[in-house]
Amino acid sequence: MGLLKSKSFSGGIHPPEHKHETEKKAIEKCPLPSMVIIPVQQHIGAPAKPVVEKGDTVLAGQPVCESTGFVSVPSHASISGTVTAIEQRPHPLGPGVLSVVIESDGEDKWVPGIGYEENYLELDKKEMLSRIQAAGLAGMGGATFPTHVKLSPPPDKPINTFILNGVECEPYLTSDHRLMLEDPKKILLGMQIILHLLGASRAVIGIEKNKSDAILVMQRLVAELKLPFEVISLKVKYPQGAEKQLIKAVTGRSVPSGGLPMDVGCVVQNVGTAAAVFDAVASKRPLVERIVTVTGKGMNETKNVLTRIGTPFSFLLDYCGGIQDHAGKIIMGGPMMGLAQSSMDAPVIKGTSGLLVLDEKESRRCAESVCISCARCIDVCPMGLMPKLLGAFVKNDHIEDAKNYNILDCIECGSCAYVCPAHINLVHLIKYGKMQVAKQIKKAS
Amino acid sequence: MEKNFFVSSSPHIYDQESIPKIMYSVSLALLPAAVGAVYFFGLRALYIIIIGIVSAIATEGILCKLMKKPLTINDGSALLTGLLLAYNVSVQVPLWMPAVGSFFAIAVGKFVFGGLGFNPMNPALLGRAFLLASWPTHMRNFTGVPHSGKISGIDIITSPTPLEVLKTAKDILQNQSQYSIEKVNVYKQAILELSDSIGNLFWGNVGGCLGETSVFLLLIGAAFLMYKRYIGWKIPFSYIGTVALLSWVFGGKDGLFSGFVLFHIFSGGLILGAFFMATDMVTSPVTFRGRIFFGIGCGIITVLIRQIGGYPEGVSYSILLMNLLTPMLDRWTKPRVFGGANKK
Amino acid sequence: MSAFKEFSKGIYAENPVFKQALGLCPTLAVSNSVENGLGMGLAATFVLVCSNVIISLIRKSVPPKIRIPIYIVVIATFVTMIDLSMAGFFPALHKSLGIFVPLIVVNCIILGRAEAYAGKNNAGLSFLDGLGMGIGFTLALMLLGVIRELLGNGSLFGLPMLGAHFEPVLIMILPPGAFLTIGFVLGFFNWLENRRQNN
Amino acid sequence: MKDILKLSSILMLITTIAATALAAVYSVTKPRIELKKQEALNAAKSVALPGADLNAIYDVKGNDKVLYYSGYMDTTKSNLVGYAFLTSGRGYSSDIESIVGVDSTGNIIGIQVLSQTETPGLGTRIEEIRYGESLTWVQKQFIGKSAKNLAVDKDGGEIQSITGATISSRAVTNSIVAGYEDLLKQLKETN
Amino acid sequence: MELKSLFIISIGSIFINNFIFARFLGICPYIGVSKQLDSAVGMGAAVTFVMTLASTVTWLIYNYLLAPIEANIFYKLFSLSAPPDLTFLKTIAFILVIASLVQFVEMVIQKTSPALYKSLGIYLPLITTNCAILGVSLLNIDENYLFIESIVNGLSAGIGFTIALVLMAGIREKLELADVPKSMRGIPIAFIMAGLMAIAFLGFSGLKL
Ligand SMILES: Cc1cc2nc3c(=O)[nH]c(=O)nc-3n(C[C@H](O)[C@H](O)[C@H](O)COP(=O)(O)O)c2cc1C
Ligand SMILES: Cc1cc2nc3c(=O)[nH]c(=O)nc-3n(C[C@H](O)[C@H](O)[C@H](O)COP(=O)(O)O)c2cc1C
Ligand SMILES: Cc1cc2nc3c(=O)[nH]c(=O)nc-3n(C[C@H](O)[C@H](O)[C@H](O)COP(=O)(O)O)c2cc1C
Ligand SMILES: Cc1cc2nc3c(=O)[nH]c(=O)nc-3n(C[C@H](O)[C@H](O)[C@H](O)CO)c2cc1C
Ligand code: SF4
Ligand code: SF4
Ligand code: SF4
Ligand code: SF4
Ligand code: FES
Repeated sequence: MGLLKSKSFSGGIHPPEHKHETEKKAIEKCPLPSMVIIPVQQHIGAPAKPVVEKGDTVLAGQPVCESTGFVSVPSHASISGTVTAIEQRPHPLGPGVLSVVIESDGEDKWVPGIGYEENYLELDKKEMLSRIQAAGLAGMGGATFPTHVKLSPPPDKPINTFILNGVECEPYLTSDHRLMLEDPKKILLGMQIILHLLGASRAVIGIEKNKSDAILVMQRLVAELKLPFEVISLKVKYPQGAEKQLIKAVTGRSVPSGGLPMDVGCVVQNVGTAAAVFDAVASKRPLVERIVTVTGKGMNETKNVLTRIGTPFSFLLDYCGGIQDHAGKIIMGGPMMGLAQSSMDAPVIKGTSGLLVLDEKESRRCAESVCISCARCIDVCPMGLMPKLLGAFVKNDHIEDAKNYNILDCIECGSCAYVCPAHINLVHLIKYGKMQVAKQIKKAS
Repeated sequence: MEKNFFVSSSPHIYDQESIPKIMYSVSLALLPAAVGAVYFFGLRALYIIIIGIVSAIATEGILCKLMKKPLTINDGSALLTGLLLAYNVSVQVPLWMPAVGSFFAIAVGKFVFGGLGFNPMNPALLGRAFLLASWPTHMRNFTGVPHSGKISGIDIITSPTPLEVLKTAKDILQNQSQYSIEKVNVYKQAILELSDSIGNLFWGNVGGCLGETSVFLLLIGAAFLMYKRYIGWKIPFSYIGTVALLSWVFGGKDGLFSGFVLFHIFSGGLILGAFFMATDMVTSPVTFRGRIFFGIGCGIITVLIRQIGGYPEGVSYSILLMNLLTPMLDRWTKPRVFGGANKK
Repeated sequence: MSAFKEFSKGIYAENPVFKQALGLCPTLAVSNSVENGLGMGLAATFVLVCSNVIISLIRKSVPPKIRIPIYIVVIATFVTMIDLSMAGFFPALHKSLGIFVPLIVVNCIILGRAEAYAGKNNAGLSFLDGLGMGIGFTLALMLLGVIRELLGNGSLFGLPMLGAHFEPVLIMILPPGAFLTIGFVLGFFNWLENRRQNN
Repeated sequence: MKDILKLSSILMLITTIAATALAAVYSVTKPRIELKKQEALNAAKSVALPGADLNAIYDVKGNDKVLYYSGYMDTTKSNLVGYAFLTSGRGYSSDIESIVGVDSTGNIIGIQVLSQTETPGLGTRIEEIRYGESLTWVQKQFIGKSAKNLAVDKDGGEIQSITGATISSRAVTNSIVAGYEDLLKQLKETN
Repeated sequence: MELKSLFIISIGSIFINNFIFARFLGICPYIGVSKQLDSAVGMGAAVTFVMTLASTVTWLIYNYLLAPIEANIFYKLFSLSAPPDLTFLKTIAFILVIASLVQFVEMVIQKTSPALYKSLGIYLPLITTNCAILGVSLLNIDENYLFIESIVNGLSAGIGFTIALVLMAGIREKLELADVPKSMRGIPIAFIMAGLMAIAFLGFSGLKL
């Protein structure tokens, strides 16, 4: 392992950052929406079960659905008011998902029992984890994996390194950046809890070089609080924030194909998750709000907004001056991995880091032509795959070949499709191929 | 009013490249050499280039129409193939030859495989090899006089190209007893002059195919393409490096390690081939190591054919032969998947 | 009627070269001129007809286990006969066909017909089958020969056809020309077939 | 075991029949083949030594190998026409073998290529008779020239090589020179 | 017999007079078994093996049983007046020997190495009637090769065949993903490809070793 390589990974791309639109904009608090939609599934794992009924009145922070297993988390009412419906509602990730709809009473009354407890660090580990689960924490870096699961690694997989993911390599998004600037202490204290839970010896905060102010703030505060954390500045390259690439950059270890970070003794959490862990453990505060970057050429105003989970996109967009007439595409998340929305009715969920509105011109993709084997996609793939071949295999229904060429290792980062001069939508093909492979595997077992 | 938003799979942003942009840039990069060709060989060079291009584009267009396929003549690849084909013939070929060559390149070299992106071998070089095998007399007629009047770049011999002079000289000097004294002396002199003619080789004032003579003009284009990252360093450098090494070792008339490296690099179609033809994306490997091996393979075959082949020209055949190996190279050099040994 | 069919099927519908892709090596090797093609075709036809007839005559007394070796011996016998006769009577042709005359022994068509037809049918039909297949093979060779010799040498049967200004496409009589020609001819027949099916 | 015995005897029987049939055919064709070979050689000899009586062309042998032929006008062996020798040179893709006749002063009086498998249309043109002519390229180029200092034009000689087939042309030319030198040596030794 | 001449024979048979691209021998398996790389490698290995073996055995048969030379066994055995000329049995003898050889090899492999049998064995019956095998045996005789030269020639011809087959298989697997016109798919495009490969192999023609 060369020394120079230690701070990054191989492959990757440099899309225009578009961070300047919002990176200097302080987080604004969004007014309460008149209605929120809380989907029972906002995380990877088993969906939660509703525990309220239509007509019930609920308080902010009150669970509206409960977890149905270990890999599952509850969701909470994010405002006080009346449950007006429990039905299929649009969801950012796709068609209807069972959701609890709450009409606001405008008072924002909270459940009792939330509040800072001085000696939270003395709590039992078990209690900490159950508080984290009860608070409904699912990773806020986008993948929304239940946090308490990640933080209770099996005994045969000791964790020695914890990495705080402050990379935010997706273009446009600045919510993590702002959080690091405006509430660094919460993040670090959350990180302290996580470290305590994992028993890891090394704690690293990874931040891309382009957020030098955040690096500075973090370094200063770490020193001030005398915490044993390293702050590492990373090369600006997409997808630096992807878990495996981040671990590689920080520790030099490669998560094995098909494996998990814990296989190499690492756990990665997003800065937002760390802050939420602090709230959950120290104040028993459930996860009912998050920071969303609203940005893009199609917006009238761009902002970083602290908003309640369940807030319909339309409300949030209106708060930012509404979309422009020539808006063409609304994306939940960043432009590289985010999901295009067919309507503005879906709500903000725990994993919503941004809303990006592109104008019509940006939204159009030139027609696809044929692959000329330029190998750009291969050069940039951070997973060492051959996207060109995967795409061709999927197109020609050679699913077995696709599997042998490790299609399942694709992290869907989009780098390949970004660089393809033939405008082939490789990620779409690969996603479809992965589904076919999964089907095949299922059939086989 | 409901607005319909675009919905598509991620990613939602792209860089600004496109296939036509790449193809036209490569054509642009070849433009200086075209100007050079006209300067050195006269207007006939221009006719040949135009005929090559027009025939390539017309073939593609007509075949698209006949096969009821979307018209692809605007993607610039047919233009490039026609241009490169024209660069690969001597200025003295009859004017129908570039037309036939382009036709073969596009129709047989590319179209029967499904068109752009699917052809396993370099179409322009196939066109050239087809012409060479069909009408070798015309193809090897290098008596077209370049601007300065020195075909081989040296005074005393009016024989074809510098490489050919070298080849004949080697033959003659190795079997001196069979030839007359004057003959041997002329070629001894020729060898000496060849070493001094590097300047001519560099600027392109020698006999040869239209587009291959001027190292200088070709390098301008190559530099532009490298800057734009349309061609990488791996194939050209490993190719030229291998030729340099091997011709230093084996290329000399005084035994091992006496080859005159610069001469071998600057003569023949090496620069054109290494930068513009071996790098054709469709027909070269896609992996890092694959490209290095590809270049090395081209280099070895080039020197082999130059040294002991039937003619003093190895570049086109070496690239074609390595094209055949491309799928295997890609297979053998599959990139290492992140965090895993390759399955299978 | 059916006898005619047994004969004619080999010529187009089941042409050994174009429809069954058999006997490819001699097809490619000797189709560089019409004359070679014709000579080779007739030699193969002779072997095909004779071996078909003999095999169908002895088919009932041949133990199945050593069927193939016996067929091979029969075929090889006729091949050697034609080989020797050609050497005696047409030395020039014999020379230009080279080892492809003895190689008729392993020509997939001949053993193929022995197995698929002569081993199961009576001598009369086997004769017709062999003749039809042989003629089909000969015609295929000649078709390729015509294309290749005309383009590659500007001549047919050695007689100049295309005038003094025609510059022969040398590659057509070189190995690549053989592959390319048969490739395109096969493609053309496929195309005809596809068109017929579509109508 | 019995089975195998039975099968092999059947096979043996068939093979024997076949071998017998072939032997019969061979006995008929062998003389013909020999004859044809002889005819071809004779034809070549008379091309190489025009004017010599076929019956008066004698093999001069050494170590059981024909070294050269000497040809006379008639069987009285009084009027020497010249000598013919076989020679071969490495062409483009084959060894080009030819028979060359020279008179006593070393002038070539006849020549014929006996075997070569050069590229059709290129190297094979050494044997080709151009449309409207009666001599092959080799005959046109070499007859009447001295077999001594021969060289193709590319090598500064007067033999016009076939364009696109210099290698084949050179092979023939150089093989004549070498063959002639050899002949002179043999002549010295045998006489 | 110098090493150099063996080297020349070897390079000649692999590249210059490649069995597929220049001699047109073994075309049927070349077109038939080049669709997949795995089977191409298996076939290539089987052919190479049998070619080498056949070259060896047929050379011995020819020179000790058939040829009218002093070494002829019958000549010595029966103290004939002159060596018998049995060359007219060449074809029949060779093909029978090859056929039994293949059978024998198949049996041996099956008995000794089931794994090898699984990968090679299935190709063996296919090559009995492959003209490349008989072809190389006949060529060895035509070219007057000595014993070792024949073996080297057989081995090299097999290697040349394998190279051609493997290259083709690699390309054809890629062509599976290509948009080849309907009428040209399958065998026609394989022939076109073979033609283009033969064009590239012209580069080796005329090599002077
Ligand atoms: C099916 C599945 C099971 C997982 N199991 C665990 C686990 O047991 N322990 C853990 O620490 N993380 C686990 N993860 C979380 C991953 O390590 C990772 O953090 C998550 O997939 C999000 O990563 P990403 O945003 O880079 O895609 C799991 C993820 C998935 C999808
Ligand atoms: C291509 C790609 C880019 C990512 N970029 C980031 C990022 O910039 N910041 C981040 O926190 N997580 C990012 N993630 C998610 C991380 O892989 C990982 O899931 C997350 O850091 C785990 O923390 P969480 O469970 O707290 O969300 C990215 C994932 C992928 C696949
Ligand atoms: C397919 C092919 C076949 C060739 N066959 C011959 C040949 O039979 N005889 C020959 O002398 N040169 C042959 N050549 C070699 C070239 O024609 C070579 O350039 C030529 O011999 C050089 O002579 P020139 O100076 O007359 O052009 C062949 C070349 C190719 C591409
Ligand atoms: C860098 C580069 C080099 C190219 N070289 C060739 C070439 O040598 N011959 C050719 O026919 N096309 C060439 N092309 C054009 C194109 O790739 C070619 O037409 C395809 O091979 C046809 O499918 C080149 C394109 C690029 C981008
Ligand atoms: S989307 Fe998948 S295949 Fe494409 S670059 Fe990312 S990891 Fe590689
Ligand atoms: S980037 Fe696109 S065109 Fe280039 S190799 Fe990959 S898929 Fe093909
Ligand atoms: S879903 Fe995928 S495979 Fe199907 S047509 Fe669309 S891009 Fe092609
Ligand atoms: S085809 Fe691909 S993008 Fe579309 S729904 Fe299926 S997995 Fe998602
Ligand atoms: S004819 Fe040669 S392998 Fe079938």
